[in-house]
Amino acid sequence: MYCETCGSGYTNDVMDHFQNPRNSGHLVDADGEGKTGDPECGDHIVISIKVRNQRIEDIRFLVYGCAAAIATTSMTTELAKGKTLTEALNITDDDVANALGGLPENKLHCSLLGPTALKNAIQNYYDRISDFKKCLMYQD
Amino acid sequence: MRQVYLDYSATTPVKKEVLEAMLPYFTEKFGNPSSLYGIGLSAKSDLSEARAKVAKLIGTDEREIYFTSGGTEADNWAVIGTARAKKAKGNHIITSKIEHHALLHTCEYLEKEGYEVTYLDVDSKGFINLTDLENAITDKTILISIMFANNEVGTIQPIKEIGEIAKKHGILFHTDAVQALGNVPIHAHELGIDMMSMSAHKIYGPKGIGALYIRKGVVIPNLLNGGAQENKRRAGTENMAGIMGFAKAAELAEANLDEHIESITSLRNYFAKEITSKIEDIDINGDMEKRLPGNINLTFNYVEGEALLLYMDAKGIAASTGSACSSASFTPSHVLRALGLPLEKIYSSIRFTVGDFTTKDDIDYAVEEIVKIVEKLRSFSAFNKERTW
Amino acid sequence: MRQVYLDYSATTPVKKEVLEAMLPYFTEKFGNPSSLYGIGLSAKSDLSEARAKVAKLIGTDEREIYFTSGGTEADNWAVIGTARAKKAKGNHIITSKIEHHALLHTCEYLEKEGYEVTYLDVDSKGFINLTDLENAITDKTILISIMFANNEVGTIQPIKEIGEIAKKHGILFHTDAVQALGNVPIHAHELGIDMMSMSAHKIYGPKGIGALYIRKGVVIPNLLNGGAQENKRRAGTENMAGIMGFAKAAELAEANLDEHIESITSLRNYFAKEITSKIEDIDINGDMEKRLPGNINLTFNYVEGEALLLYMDAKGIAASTGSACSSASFTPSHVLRALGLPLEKIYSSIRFTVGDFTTKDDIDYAVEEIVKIVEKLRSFSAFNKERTW
Ligand SMILES: Cc1ncc(COP(=O)(O)O)c(C=O)c1O
Ligand SMILES: Cc1ncc(COP(=O)(O)O)c(C=O)c1O
Ligand code: FES
Ligand code: FES
Repeated sequence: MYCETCGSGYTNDVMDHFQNPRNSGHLVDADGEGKTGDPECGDHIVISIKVRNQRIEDIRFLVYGCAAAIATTSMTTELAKGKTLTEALNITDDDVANALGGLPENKLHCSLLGPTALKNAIQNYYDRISDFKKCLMYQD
Repeated sequence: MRQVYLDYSATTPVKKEVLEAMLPYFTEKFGNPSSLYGIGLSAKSDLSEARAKVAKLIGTDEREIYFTSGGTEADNWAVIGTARAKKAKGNHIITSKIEHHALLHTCEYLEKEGYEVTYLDVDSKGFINLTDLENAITDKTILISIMFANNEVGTIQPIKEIGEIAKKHGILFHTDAVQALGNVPIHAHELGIDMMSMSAHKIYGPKGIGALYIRKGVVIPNLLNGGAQENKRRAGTENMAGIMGFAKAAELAEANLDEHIESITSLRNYFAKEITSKIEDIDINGDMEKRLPGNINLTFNYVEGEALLLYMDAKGIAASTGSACSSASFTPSHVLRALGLPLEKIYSSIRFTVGDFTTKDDIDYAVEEIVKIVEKLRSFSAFNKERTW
Repeated sequence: MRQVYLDYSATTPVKKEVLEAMLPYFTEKFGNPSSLYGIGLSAKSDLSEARAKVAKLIGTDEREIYFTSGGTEADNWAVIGTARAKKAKGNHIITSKIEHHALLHTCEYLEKEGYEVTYLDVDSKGFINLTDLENAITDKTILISIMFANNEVGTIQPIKEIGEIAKKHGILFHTDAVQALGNVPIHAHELGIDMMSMSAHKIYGPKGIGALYIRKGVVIPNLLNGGAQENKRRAGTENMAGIMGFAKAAELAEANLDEHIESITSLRNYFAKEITSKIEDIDINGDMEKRLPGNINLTFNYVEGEALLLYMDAKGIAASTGSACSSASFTPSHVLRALGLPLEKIYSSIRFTVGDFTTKDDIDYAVEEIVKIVEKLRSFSAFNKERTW
């Protein structure tokens, strides 16, 4: 299905992650939640994370998007799971695309969705703990 | 794996009888119809019979049929030809926002040359408004080009009324009937159509052959210049096998039109009923009365179309997000946009078209699989009834 | 009755292997290559392989091949496209007096719009003069279009030299290679060709499919507007069966080019030798060295060509007075006129072309019958050596 010449079609890894997405769903007791969307193609993503000792202990995603959006987000969660927050923040769109063996030219932008939502989720985690700290300080 | 093809609007397989009608023209009967010897002359007379069969399907004279390389060439020829022919009269063309790209991009090409084009709005079902049409006419208007039936939502326009308006104002009327041909009764003369585009591969004929009907008396310059073929109006050695295939397909379509419409309509309605009763939150786009018999266009809310198509493909089910030629480009359908659908609904919409080889079993299999797929995709969708953006 | 086809320049029968390569695309593999599901995607990758095969025959990159509905469309596209693209630079086109009508009538069409066209003379063998060509160039010249090999007299032009002149002056160079393809080694890049027209039905492929080679970097607007096919440069659902047939024909031509040229040349020479030795007062038109291998063009003095053709047809022998597309119009060949033949010789001239299915036996039969026919016609001709007009 994937054409080396023009880069059209999807690799087997993309198709695998698309058809068997890893870590799909939503964590109801998440420590952080991040969203992102691409207004051009209408794709949207929500990533929720559970954090223990500065590590991503659990991660889930929801997606409204094309095959590439589903596969790249699935791969993002695989790459992020078990990583420290700093390591997770360093995951790039290229990392995701490479881990899937490449993406068609017109689908490269999809690989940005996962890392962006992940960053937003980590940011949200930090926002929450600083709020929590603020809250504790206030009580002091 | 089971294969269920539900994309007859994109293209159709060639019917057995059609292929049989074509085969001799590749080998024994390979003569050039312009040649003066035996196999040339017999090709020439076969060509004239073929023309008569296509003419019969649309109720015209055979001398009004000009074979082209397909619907796209017919659209380009009608619009560019009229633009050149009527230059002295005016530079204004009226069309609609939901035409095929073959029409829209031809209009855009002419706009760059200084022609002015009015793209009529359509209502939420896809119909143009006849008062809008009449209001858009100026004394510079040289052409009204409104498609007979839309390729994405199947809406059938009020062609007869448009023909009357065109006639009243002395303006040429072209219609792209690529999707309507063989699916709707068409009598071009009675409907007041001056030019009409057709394509064989939508009616179980081969790809790469079509025709433009040009009413007697309408004069437009050639799009393809060269030899004296097609009564000197369309040059190029005739695609004899393609033409014979088109003619056979037209003959079959004409002979079985009523049954075809009846059986296709009932299959389509069965599919629509089944799928909307088994999956909640589906919208039907377009009109259910004035609609192409095989077409249904559905919005699967909260599920993205491309993902849905690929999951369906993995189960052997073929359908598409819109017109085939733009499906690879991921631009949201200009047709659904014109119907007023918001982006997220456009991206969740799929066109299904049933055809002569579709069975009730096919539909049952497709519905069963689609139910499971939609369930799965919705289980991890970023959207649902409660969770909107 | 025995059938001897000696008009391979008009059109060729489709070879068995070619037809076999086409057949699946009418039925099982009928998918639209723009579709995203299985049968669409596999059509897309087959399309890319087909493109590569055509590219290989002419020594170009596959991305430089754009499929069209035939040689006529390719000619129209190259000339009209260049005219539109280079409007700002100039309005002058150089071509020759012996081009195919697809080229000449396209030029005439542009002349009506205000373009200026120089039609170069040719010498008595049909060659253009390179000094004439260079002298004709002005700073308004935007295109040189000279056919690779002529369809009536077979003369092969000095393409490489023309390419060099075009390059030196920064002018685009198009060549109509419809007759040369598969009959002459062609390396478009090395020959400095910017655009080249091809047609499948002259090389044992189907009618209604051809291609325009457009060198990378050359930009001309589309002739057919619409869908995103052919890298957005030629709209219309791809004629998949036709394309696969063209590709197979190109593959066969490429693999057997040397043998084909050798065997066809020797058959043609045998025919020429036999007929000129058995019938007196025959002239050979064109050049015997730089000539299409299968072509011979003969003037049967004192005998009218159409009568000769019809007598031949009655014996199952097919040949023609000139290009097929004008043979029905009885206008004297513009090519023979350009070579300087007087009218009475033009009306007495016949083109014979042998091809891959011609046998020595066919030639013997044809010669035997033609000898009798010419004898008979001359016996009551108004003209002879003594009795001229
Ligand atoms: C409405 C409409 N017009 C024109 C075309 C173009 O026809 P073709 O593919 O024969 O060029 C199509 C289908 O592709 C169509 O659906
Ligand atoms: C030299 C030449 N150019 C162009 C054409 C036109 O090609 P087609 O018949 O494929 O349109 C022909 C033959 O018909 C030809 O011999
Ligand atoms: S070159 Fe790969 S599918 Fe087109
Ligand atoms: S198409 Fe835009 S995210 Fe996939």
